[in-house]
Amino acid sequence: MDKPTLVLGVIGADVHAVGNRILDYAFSQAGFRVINIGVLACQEEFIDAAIETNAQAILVSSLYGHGEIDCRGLRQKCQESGIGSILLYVGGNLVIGKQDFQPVSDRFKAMGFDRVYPPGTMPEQPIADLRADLGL
Amino acid sequence: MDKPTLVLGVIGADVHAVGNRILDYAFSQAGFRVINIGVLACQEEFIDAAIETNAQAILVSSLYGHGEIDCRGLRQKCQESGIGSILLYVGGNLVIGKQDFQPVSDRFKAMGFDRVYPPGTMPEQPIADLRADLGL
Amino acid sequence: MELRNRKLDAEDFWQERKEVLTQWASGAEVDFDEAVVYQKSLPKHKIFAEKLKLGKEQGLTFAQPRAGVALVSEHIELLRYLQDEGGADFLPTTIDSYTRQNRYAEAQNGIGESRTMGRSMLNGFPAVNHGVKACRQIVESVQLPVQVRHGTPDARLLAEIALAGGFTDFEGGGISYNIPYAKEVPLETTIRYWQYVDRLVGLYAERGVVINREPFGPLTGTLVPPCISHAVAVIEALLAVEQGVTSLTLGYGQCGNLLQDAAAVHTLTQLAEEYLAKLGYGPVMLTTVFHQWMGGFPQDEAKAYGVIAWGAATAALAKANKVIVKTPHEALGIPTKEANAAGIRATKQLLNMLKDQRLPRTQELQAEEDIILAETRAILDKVLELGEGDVALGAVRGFQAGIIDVPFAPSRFNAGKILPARDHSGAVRMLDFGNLPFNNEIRDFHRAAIAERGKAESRDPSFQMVIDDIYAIGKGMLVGRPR
Amino acid sequence: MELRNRKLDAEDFWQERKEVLTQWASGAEVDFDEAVVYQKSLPKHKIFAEKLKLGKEQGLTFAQPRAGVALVSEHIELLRYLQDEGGADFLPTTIDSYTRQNRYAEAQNGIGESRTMGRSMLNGFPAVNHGVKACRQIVESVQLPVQVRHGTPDARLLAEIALAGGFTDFEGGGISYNIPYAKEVPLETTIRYWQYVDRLVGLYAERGVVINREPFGPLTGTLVPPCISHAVAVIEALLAVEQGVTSLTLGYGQCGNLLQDAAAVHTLTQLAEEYLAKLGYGPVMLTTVFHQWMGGFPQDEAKAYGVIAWGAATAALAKANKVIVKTPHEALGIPTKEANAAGIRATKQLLNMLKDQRLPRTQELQAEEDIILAETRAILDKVLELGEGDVALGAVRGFQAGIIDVPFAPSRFNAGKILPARDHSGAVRMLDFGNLPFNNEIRDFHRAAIAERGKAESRDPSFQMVIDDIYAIGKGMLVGRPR
Ligand code: B12
Ligand code: B12
Repeated sequence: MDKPTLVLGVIGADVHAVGNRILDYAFSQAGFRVINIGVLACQEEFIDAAIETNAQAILVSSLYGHGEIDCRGLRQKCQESGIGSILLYVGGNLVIGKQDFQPVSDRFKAMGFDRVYPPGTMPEQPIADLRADLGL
Repeated sequence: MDKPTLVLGVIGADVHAVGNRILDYAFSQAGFRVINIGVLACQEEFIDAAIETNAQAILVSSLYGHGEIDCRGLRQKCQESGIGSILLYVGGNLVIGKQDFQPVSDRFKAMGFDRVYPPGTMPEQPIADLRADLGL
Repeated sequence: MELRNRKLDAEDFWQERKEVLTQWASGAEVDFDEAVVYQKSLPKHKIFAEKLKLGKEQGLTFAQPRAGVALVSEHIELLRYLQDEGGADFLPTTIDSYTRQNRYAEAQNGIGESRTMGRSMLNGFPAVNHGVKACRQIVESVQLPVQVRHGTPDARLLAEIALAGGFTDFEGGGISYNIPYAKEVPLETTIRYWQYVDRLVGLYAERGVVINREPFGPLTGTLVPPCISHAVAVIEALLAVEQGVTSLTLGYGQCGNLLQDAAAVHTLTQLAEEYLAKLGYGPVMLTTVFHQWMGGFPQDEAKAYGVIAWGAATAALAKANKVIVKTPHEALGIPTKEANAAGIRATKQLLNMLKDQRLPRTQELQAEEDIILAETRAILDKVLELGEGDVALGAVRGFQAGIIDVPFAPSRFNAGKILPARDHSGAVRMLDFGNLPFNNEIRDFHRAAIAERGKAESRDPSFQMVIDDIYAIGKGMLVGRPR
Repeated sequence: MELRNRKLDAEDFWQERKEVLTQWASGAEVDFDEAVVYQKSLPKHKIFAEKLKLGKEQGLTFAQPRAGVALVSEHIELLRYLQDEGGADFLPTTIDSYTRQNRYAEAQNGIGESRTMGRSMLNGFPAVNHGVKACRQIVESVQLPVQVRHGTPDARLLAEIALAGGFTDFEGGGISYNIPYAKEVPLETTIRYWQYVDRLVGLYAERGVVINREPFGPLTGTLVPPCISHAVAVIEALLAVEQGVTSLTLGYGQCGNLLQDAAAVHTLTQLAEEYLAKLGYGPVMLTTVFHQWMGGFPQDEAKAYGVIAWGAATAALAKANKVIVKTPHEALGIPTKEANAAGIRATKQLLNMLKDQRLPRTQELQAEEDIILAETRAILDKVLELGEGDVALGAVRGFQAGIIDVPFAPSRFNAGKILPARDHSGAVRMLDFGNLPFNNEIRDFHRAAIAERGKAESRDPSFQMVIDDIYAIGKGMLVGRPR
């Protein structure tokens, strides 16, 4: 069986590269094919990469606080591009300031994300989740 | 005119001696006659010293947290001993734990103290107050 | 009977013990043989001396909070919280001030009031009133070694109950729990009381139960020069070992200048070993405990964290075996369990980050060590001379003569003549030597250090400088500069 | 036109300027002559360079927070709070990330959203959108010097507006605001943009207005070895001075090991002076800024205070001229003003307590300084060689060749080949040298240091070690020990 494929990137005008580098390494080690589009990635780049590589999931990072603005409409664009049901995960420091995580998670779920991760998530968690969601 | 006299001491099973030493020095420098009965002083010692020296004020310190228990009834004892209207000041870390000061102050005023001082009071404040209260 | 540093006579001890155990009802619960069995049943990870030894071998600095409330279940909840949420390495049981003065009736009253008011009306845990079983309940409810911390001039009954209760470490000493904690109790009396406590620990040791003993290093916590607290620590070590104590943690309270503090930690066990050997005692297990700044704290919690962290950093760099942790509530009142745990976590962050870093040995550090060594030896040698070779007698006569003198102590058996003040870099020096038996070299060193500061501040050294230093850390500085 | 480290031609500059000022409407507000008059009207205590000079003379370490929100009045309120409640010595205006990418339309959108939502939806202050008058309003509303802090590869318009707006210090540089902050922007381009900024500062200087410039020292903030950030700092100093900059603060991000960090601070201006002299530049005013740990923080606030305090202590002991302060909210999000002020107060407690203490000079410290000097010189000499004596060209070619290489940088113009890891005592060493031009002596030193750690951890050094180190401080340690 082919390795399951995921697209990884940091959205918007965000340049935080360290977590991205670690997620790349950890998901690769865990047996996934990682298409890493890196930092400063716009929604279109995520979608194009997913279509090109026939990916099963898109993992969006946002650290710098503009996550809410940057992520809006991503699910719609996926639908318009014909990959409407692709798994969408998002994590990092999604909003500005120290906020309760539950409402933040709810807001991002309402935007169409399947899973939303709080600051400081270690790779083990999303790796296990992705395996579960893909039925591996 | 004679120097105004005050009795200074630390009440109860309390041994905190540093603030007492500084208050002694500061009030003496400010022109008061200071009768310092030191730490581990019981209510009777305060009253006896005040009567003996014909003092105008009693300054009670309580640092260690048992102030509420230790200070109860002091005003009554003063009244019983015939110095019912002597000025009673109290200061230090009067209660156990970090508490709002206003209710603490109210409780001690209700016990009959004329002035109640929060933790970290510098000597300048009570010196000015005592001068005012004694009409100096 | 005149005081001597000599192992208490067995007959006398057991006689005295009967009387001690009747001081409060709970004394009846104590059964030495049964207590030895109980102590032996404790797992290794709950035994202070065992964990200290392990840490010493591995070069670790352990963190321990202070904590105690009036009621048993609340106290257990508190300790568990400090263990689980604070990440403490050792746990305390801090005793309330009535118990410390043997006022058990008032303590009982405080227990009652606490039940009524729904909050602790005592500033610690009244272990004597609660008794042996309650102590064991505590020990059994947590996973770490627990120590009794107090300030009790006459702690004989407290020790009986605490050790039978499964505590494996007991703080205090005949000097360190008198001079800063009492006003009218003669030193002879408390040294004699503590011979009892140490002898009790010795009896446990003879039965194979090692209880660690910890003289209270910081004394009044306020600008105590290292040589003073070191002299007291060494004397109490000598007194304890004579009674059969085999494991000792010697303490020192942070002064704030990194070099002086590191030098103090380094020289503490060195001096104890030196005098133990000199007086013919065999080797015992010695460790050090560093107390984060024990004087007035800043009220602002952020600033308090700064002070706490500096204490932690110094402990780690000086490689103390244990550090006693302050809390962000220090200036205001007994901390909530949350504030207490926060103090531990801030401390442990530093301990972990600095675990493998050490302060390089330098001339400056050596110089600080040398001066502490010279000063402490001067005091101790004079004490032994006054005591005609007997350190118990020497201690009493030494305090009488002001040969040892603790600044700001409430006791009238303390001369109270020396005046400490910081030098320009914040090290605690002496402005007035009182009767300390220092030679001219040492005196000149202190005078020069304080003169340098006076010059920098354009003022003559005086009591005002001392006052400024007392307030300084609370006001966000180390050296109390002119206002 | 090929890139050269040569003062921009006046004609070209003014030509380019016209174009820059049309990039956003607010550019029209800028009038250089009027701006010079405005800058000259500022009182001394609001001028960065003046206060830095004073502090340098007195051996002080100043504290400065980061802070910026979307709307003018909220931003002013924030700065006033940090001044009054935090006790900051210098104030910042941190610019939002859209502005940093010159996406002024999106920034405008963020301003709108912030008004609607009643909370800042931008992670900083969009100075270009708000324009010159708003900047002056800020400067006039506070009593301290204010600096623009950002991360903008093309900061030409931002600089025009900020300097006309009365800010007296401007952070950044052609390398330090490219490599960690951009992905696709060639280094030639940003160095050229920053020649413009430096030339603008030079023009102010020629008119008697000293604007301080501060290259961004920490780069990616994550395990950056001192020689890398020092090399970048020196290159940016050379580039700035060529354009007429007369006052520079060079930066370094804390790594966590006291000796390495102190050595880094000590060598930073030494190296800059050395290379400035070598390339024939006259003396300029050089100061240092130490950034409290710039990598991942612990989420727990008490632990965060520990990290903050250790940064403050190191800055004070190393005698940095300024320290940039983190907050107890660091791991979670942009801090509230309360958390920000608390970080400053904790920091200042330490700065004050350690003001008059210094780290003694030792062999160990000297050895750390020597290795940083040797490494940085190796890089810089190779850069100059590659650039045929021209440092601008050399920088571009050096990055191309991996002669300078920043770990974890997002830019594709950075080789990304070196791998840093901590040694046993937490100093940042190199696990993989990439193409760094190091001789065998230096390489052996690093290999030995990392091997020692590997041995202590019974594992072969690998990328896993690097990952463990990245997480370590966030998890309460310094060295990422095997889990
Ligand atoms: C030094 C110290 C000690 C030393 C005291 C040495 C000695 N013999 O003097 C030692 C180590 C022995 C000690 C012991 C204990 N301490 Co203590 N100690 C302190 C500490 C750190 C500083 C006190 C000090 O010297 N301050 C400097 C002087 C100059 O200030 P001051 O005492 O506050 O006095 C000034 C003002 O308050 C004011 N003032 C005081 N009284 C009065 C009265 C009047 C009328 C007026 C106008 C003004 C006034 O003027 C003074 C001069 O400016 C404080 C915490 C702090 N403040 O940081 C805790 C503190 C007072 N201690 C405390 C406790 C609980 C104890 C112990 C029970 C031990 C324990 N559980 O840890 C024992 C009690 C012993 C006993 N029986 O009393 C608590 C009290 C808690 C509470 N109220 O909720 C405190 C607040 C610490 C804490 N947060 O837990 N302590
Ligand atoms: C290092 C750092 C920087 C470096 C980045 C260097 C680089 N190019 O990578 C520099 C200094 C350049 C920088 C710049 C800025 N930063 Co920054 N930075 C940090 C810091 C300290 C650490 C980030 C890091 O590397 N962590 C280590 C890695 C391993 O963890 P991670 O990134 O969190 O990723 C892990 C998890 O979150 C998770 N994860 C991440 N994404 C995803 C996605 C999915 C799907 C899943 C499942 C999991 C997941 O897995 C990762 C691996 O465990 C954080 C604060 C912190 N965390 O302590 C601030 C922080 C992220 N930065 C912040 C800000 C605001 C900025 C700036 C705007 C500057 C400023 N105002 O101070 C600029 C923005 C630049 C830009 N345009 O993006 C804020 C964001 C605020 C917010 N969200 O409210 C933070 C939180 C600091 C703060 N409290 O203010 N920063």
